[in-house]
Amino acid sequence: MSDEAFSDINGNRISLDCQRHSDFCGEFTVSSPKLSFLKVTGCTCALWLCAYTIFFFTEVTEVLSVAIMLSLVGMMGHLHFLKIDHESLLVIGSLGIQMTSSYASGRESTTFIEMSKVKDVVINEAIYMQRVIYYLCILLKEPLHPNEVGDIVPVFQSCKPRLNCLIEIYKQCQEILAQS
Amino acid sequence: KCAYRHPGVRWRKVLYEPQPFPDNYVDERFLEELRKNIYVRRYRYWSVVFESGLVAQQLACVSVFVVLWWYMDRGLLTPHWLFGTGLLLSTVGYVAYDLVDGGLGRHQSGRTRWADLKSAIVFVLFTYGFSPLLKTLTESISTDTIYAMSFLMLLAHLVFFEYSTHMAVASSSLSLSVAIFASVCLASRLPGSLHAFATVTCAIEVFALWPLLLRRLKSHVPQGYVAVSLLVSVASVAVALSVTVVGGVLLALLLLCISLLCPYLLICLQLHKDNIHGPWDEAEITEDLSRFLR
Amino acid sequence: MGKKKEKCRKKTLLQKTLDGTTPTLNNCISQKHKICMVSDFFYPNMGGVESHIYQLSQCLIERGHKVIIVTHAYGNRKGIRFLTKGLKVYYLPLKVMYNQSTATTIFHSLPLLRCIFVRECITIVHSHSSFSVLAHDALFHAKTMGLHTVFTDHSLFGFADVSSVLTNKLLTVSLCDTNHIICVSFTSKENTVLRGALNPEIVSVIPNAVDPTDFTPDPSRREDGKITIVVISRLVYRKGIDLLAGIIPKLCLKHPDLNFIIGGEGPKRLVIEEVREKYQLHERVRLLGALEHREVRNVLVQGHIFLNTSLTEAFCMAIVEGASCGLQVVSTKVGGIPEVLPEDLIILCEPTVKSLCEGLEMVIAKERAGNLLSPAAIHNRVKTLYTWRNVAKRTEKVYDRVAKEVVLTIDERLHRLMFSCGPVAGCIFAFLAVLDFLLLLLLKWLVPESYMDRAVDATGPHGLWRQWSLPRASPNGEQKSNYHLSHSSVELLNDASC
Amino acid sequence: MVLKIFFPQCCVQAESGLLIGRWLPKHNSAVVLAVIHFPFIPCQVKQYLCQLQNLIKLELAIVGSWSKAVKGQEKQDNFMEDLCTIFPQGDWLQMYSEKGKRGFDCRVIPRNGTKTMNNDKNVVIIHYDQRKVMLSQLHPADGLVLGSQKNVSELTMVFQTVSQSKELFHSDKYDEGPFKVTHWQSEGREASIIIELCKQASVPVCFMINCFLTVWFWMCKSRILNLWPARFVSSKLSTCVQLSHRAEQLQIMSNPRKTSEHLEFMRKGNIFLSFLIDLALGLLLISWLYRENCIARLADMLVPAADRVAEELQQLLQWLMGAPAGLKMNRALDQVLGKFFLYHIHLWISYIHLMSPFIGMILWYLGLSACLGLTIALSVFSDIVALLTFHIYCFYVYGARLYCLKIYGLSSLWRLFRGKKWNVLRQRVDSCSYDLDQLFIGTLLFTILLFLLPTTVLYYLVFTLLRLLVVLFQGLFHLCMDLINSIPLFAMGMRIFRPYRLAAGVKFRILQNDKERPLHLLMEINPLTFSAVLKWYRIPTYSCYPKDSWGALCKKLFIGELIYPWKTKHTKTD
Repeated sequence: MSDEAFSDINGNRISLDCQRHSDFCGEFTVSSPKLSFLKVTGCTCALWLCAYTIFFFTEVTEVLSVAIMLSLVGMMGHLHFLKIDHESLLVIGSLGIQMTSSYASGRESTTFIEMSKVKDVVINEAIYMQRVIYYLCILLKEPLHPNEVGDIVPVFQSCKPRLNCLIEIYKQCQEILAQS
Repeated sequence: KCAYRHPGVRWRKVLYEPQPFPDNYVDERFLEELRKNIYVRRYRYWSVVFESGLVAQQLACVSVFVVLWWYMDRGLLTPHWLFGTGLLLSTVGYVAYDLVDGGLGRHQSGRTRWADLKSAIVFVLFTYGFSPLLKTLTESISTDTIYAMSFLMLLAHLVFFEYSTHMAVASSSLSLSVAIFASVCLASRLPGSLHAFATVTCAIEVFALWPLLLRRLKSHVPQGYVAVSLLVSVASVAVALSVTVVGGVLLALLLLCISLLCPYLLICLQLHKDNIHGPWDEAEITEDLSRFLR
Repeated sequence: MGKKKEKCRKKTLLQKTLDGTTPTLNNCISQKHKICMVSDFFYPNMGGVESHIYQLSQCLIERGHKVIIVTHAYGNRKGIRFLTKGLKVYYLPLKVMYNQSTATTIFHSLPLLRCIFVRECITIVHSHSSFSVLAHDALFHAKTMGLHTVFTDHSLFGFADVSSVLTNKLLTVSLCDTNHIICVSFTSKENTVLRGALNPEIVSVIPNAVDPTDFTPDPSRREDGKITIVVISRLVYRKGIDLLAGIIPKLCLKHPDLNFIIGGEGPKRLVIEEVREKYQLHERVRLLGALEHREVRNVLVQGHIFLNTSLTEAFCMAIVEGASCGLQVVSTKVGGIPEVLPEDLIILCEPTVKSLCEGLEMVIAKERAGNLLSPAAIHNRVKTLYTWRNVAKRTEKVYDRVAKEVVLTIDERLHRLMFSCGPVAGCIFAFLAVLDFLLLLLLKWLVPESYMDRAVDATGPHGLWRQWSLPRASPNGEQKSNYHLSHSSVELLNDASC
Repeated sequence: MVLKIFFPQCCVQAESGLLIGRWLPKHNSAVVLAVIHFPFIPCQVKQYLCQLQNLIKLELAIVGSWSKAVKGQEKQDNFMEDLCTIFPQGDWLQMYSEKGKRGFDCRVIPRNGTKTMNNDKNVVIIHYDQRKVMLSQLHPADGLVLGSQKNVSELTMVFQTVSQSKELFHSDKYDEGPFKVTHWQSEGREASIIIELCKQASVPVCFMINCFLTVWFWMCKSRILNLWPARFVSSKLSTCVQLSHRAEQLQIMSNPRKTSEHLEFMRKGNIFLSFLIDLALGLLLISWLYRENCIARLADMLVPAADRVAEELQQLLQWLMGAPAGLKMNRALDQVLGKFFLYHIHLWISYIHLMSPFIGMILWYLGLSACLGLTIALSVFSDIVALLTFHIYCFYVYGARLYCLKIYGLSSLWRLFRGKKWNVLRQRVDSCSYDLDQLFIGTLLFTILLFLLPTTVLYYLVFTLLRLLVVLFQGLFHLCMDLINSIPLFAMGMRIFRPYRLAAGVKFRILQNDKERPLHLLMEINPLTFSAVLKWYRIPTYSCYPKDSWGALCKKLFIGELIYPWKTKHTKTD
């Protein structure tokens, strides 16, 4: 049970929480920073200001209501579909690996990969946007010939932790995989 | 300094044996194979003039054509007359064309008189058939547009004309078609369909047939060529003068400049040439390799 | 997400890192350099430059330097790959414009290159080939970032036509403030010095090399009773294929026992085919098409004579390979070719059909008389001449020298640009340099270097690769590393295509 | 290696007894299905097992013993150990829950009776909901076909085991047996009596439909309909296409065999629902149409509308024959084209007026087609539209052909103009030297075509725009039809009301962990996302939109190739 502070590739502070339920089962949760109040208020104010200016020139009251609706809906949408609050990786020895990413609205999307499909968990380098970053990923077996590497499933896609954080997780994953 | 650190050892421009010099050593024989201006050609003035005559020639032809069109536009010239004289001249030219080299060229190309007659008939018939259409072709387009277009086209004709056999931009077919395009444009401005017909035939004679004859003259009887081109230039200036004095003078000046001044400039500028040659130059293939394929 | 995925060789590296011996990431030792080779041309593309970069990097790694390679993406080969001995290659997703060289807007490659330079803590940027746009971009940015720069010119260029005038101006601009330039032959040095208006002191001559173990003679493969002439080159104008098309019928009509083997692909293949059809030489002139790198030797050893008809060459690797396979070399006397082989191993001719035919006639006569050098003898002569280890050693000297120099500060650089590359171009590029500098500042503000993870070294002083090869490495790791060595080298061979 | 025990939630409260289950030795896990309570007679248990085994083709076994927390723990304890000698197959699980503590312990006694106490650390007990697991259908992530993988993964095995052992669950806890068994009990059958009746009724209905269909298909196959024009027309009329599509679907739906395959079953359900919706909407439409006879009004509206369109077109043509938008066009050609098209419109109007008296009646009968479903009605309507705008289509075709011809001629003449020619063998442009007369005539024609081009282009442009308008209109109808045809309503409903039926996978939750007891996980079913549902169960339809991309469409428009609303053979190229 350790909880320490790391930063993601853009320098925002993120926190890593490693829980070892037993020596072949561990859960790693990386939680990205909360939605900054300033930013939200900024966006809303900007939107409303625009709406008000439009209203000022064209006396159409609908504009305002539409703007309010927009801001509300946008906020909802953002929380429900975009803003990921924390991502967690549950590794259960000889059973499988489960990736959960839970959104700010509480919505959770989960994928479970059986251990028989998993080849390995590794840290990769990749070119992402205009830079080169490290990322943790799960290598799957080629379904037909099992000692080939098939597909690659990147983990912690939304809050991209930096290398030192990844290494923490990587070490423990490797322990668990070695255990089973 | 490396030289006298290893007395006696002389630097050689080879890579295959280790030498006691640093890699960035610069010998005094560095760049000794550098050569300058080895391919400079010495021109003789009159020969250049002779060659450049063709340009002036073509310019003169164009101006003649334009002036003729202007005459017809003004109605100073009846299409029948133009067509008749054109026919006459071209038959004369045709005969001359064969006489110049004693039918040698015809023998080589193996082109029969029947073929010549056929193409002549084709020219005439097509032009005659299309002339009414030509007349109505561009009536909805403003005259200035037409003038501008034909001017550009004639310019293009002058640019792309094949003055000598190996030229980068030259393309005889393009220059010819451009000229015909221009002539059609101009013809469509004339009052009657017969005028159009006459103009286009005239264009064929001036732009397609005349250069053939001229080239042959140039290669076989140079004196004749000089005489003819002088004649044409003078004639063009004369007719131009009859239209506008300014234009005529300008044309005369232009012709003189092209045929006399430009060659002189070329020869002067030769002195200021400075290009570098050395072992790094890409060797160009001089001999004609296409014979292996033919 | 827009990730370019990479084959999974990273894992073992990190695994070793985490088993105790974590390498100290950002300490830059003075003797051992951290070198970044940049060029548009690299495997899977094939050619002189490509193999030069690859072999040089391998030898430098052997000598304990850290080397990475940056090139553009080839097809779906994007992202980061590891080759033999942990040689790390970045395949950047840049648009390819014209035969395999990327399109440039000078600036758009800065962010990625900066990221790479920083995370690999590069000290020396070494660009290759003046045709490669990426190489020039990298030079430009490296200077802006205050790194040492080295440039290797592999090609000759004339001064005659307009295009060469422009390209020479560009070269002048990009070389005027480069620390050191390497040329592959003295001719190439003279050419480069003239083109770049450079001080010859900062131009070193380091020839290419071939791996003699790859090119061993094997006379038994020759078809006896026949004389075979081998030509291996891209079938393009610069390689003088038109001359070849002239030579083939002349000689074939004269000598009924003469065969030609022609390896390589290109637009001029048409010409050769036409000749072959015209003279009914289908069974005597074999066109092999594009050759893979490993096939080259097997083709070479089938011949008696190696013919090279290039119209311009800085340093012809092909003739060295031919000679190394024990063939008698006949070549045109252009560019740096005279410097490459000693007189008794090569027959030099003028670049005309006539002269080349005479040269070949002479060799054929000798062959008939049997007083040519034996293949083994030729091989033994050649194999000591050019080795990659030697090249690496000499290149290392250049690096040492460069590392001692100081990089121009921005104002010095501007001054240099303005006053050594002509009034117009100088000012333009000075302006561009300023823009680049500003862009760099912006990037530093947007993505500070502290946000970038330092990459884990595979090669170099603390490279993990050599740590595996030590016996104390766990058998698991050992076996894995071996697996990767073999795997990647196999991959190399697969990618290699002539 | 960790031992995984899949334990049904319903058995947690069960009395002590024996665990019936299945070993999955390949994955080193055990699936517990039920608990047999004390007291029992071993031989009976054994034969009960045998019955079960040849009832459901699975090698079930007594995997271990289960003891509820009661007094006299240890006595029972070693009694349990003795049991393992009675039922000697595989390892022996010994599970016992204690008072107060939720979760329970487990000890594994390997087959060779040496007891190893330490290994109860690496045992995972995974609780699962028997009912959900039994009913759910696992969808493999990599789009393989259901249940056709080579190496069956662990979860699939578990799911199969549970779902195959339905019969075990049928045995009710109230009916008299030699002994009591605890497992999931269905509170009565899932479905009510009505469903049963429907099932019974469905067979004859299906049979009737089949007979009807056979007749229908026989009619379709008959000689007259397969003559060229008939077939061509029917392939172009969307009504016919839609009808045949529906017929095929009916055939699929109404084959009386019982569907075992999951996908097939879902398919039938989807088709059936889409049918129902279609019919319902159709009837709605009819009730609206025939209430205060909208039909008649529609008919009265239709003829004037067509007239109106024709007049508009006439005015448009008049405008084109003048100097439209100040464009300079060749007057002669303009006049010719304009007259031609005007005459065409005149023909068209007279044709309409010929038709006008019958239109009302025709519409009335056609309207009835809506009782076959909304889609049919829609397709009929789109066909009517197509027929009523036939003249626009004709104009478009003329314009396009003319334009195409011009463009082609110009492009080749342009090459001649530059002294080049298209080399067919090498697929490239070579330079070639033409004769004088060729060049001359070519240039003459080029000039003429060039000056005539703007006129043609204008006509082509205008009529293409009109055509596109019509196509767009029809496209909307086809879109609606396709929507109704293809949406898998049944699967959607199932996803909404019984999410566990369609499983994308599973997810685990940590129930309770303290270090000295085995780990308890809860296995829940991860339902399919809606997009995945669409992907899996979308009803295949004849796609009605042309296949080519926007770029290709623009290219076609530019070179004057004809475009159609329906999918034609040669548009599938890109």
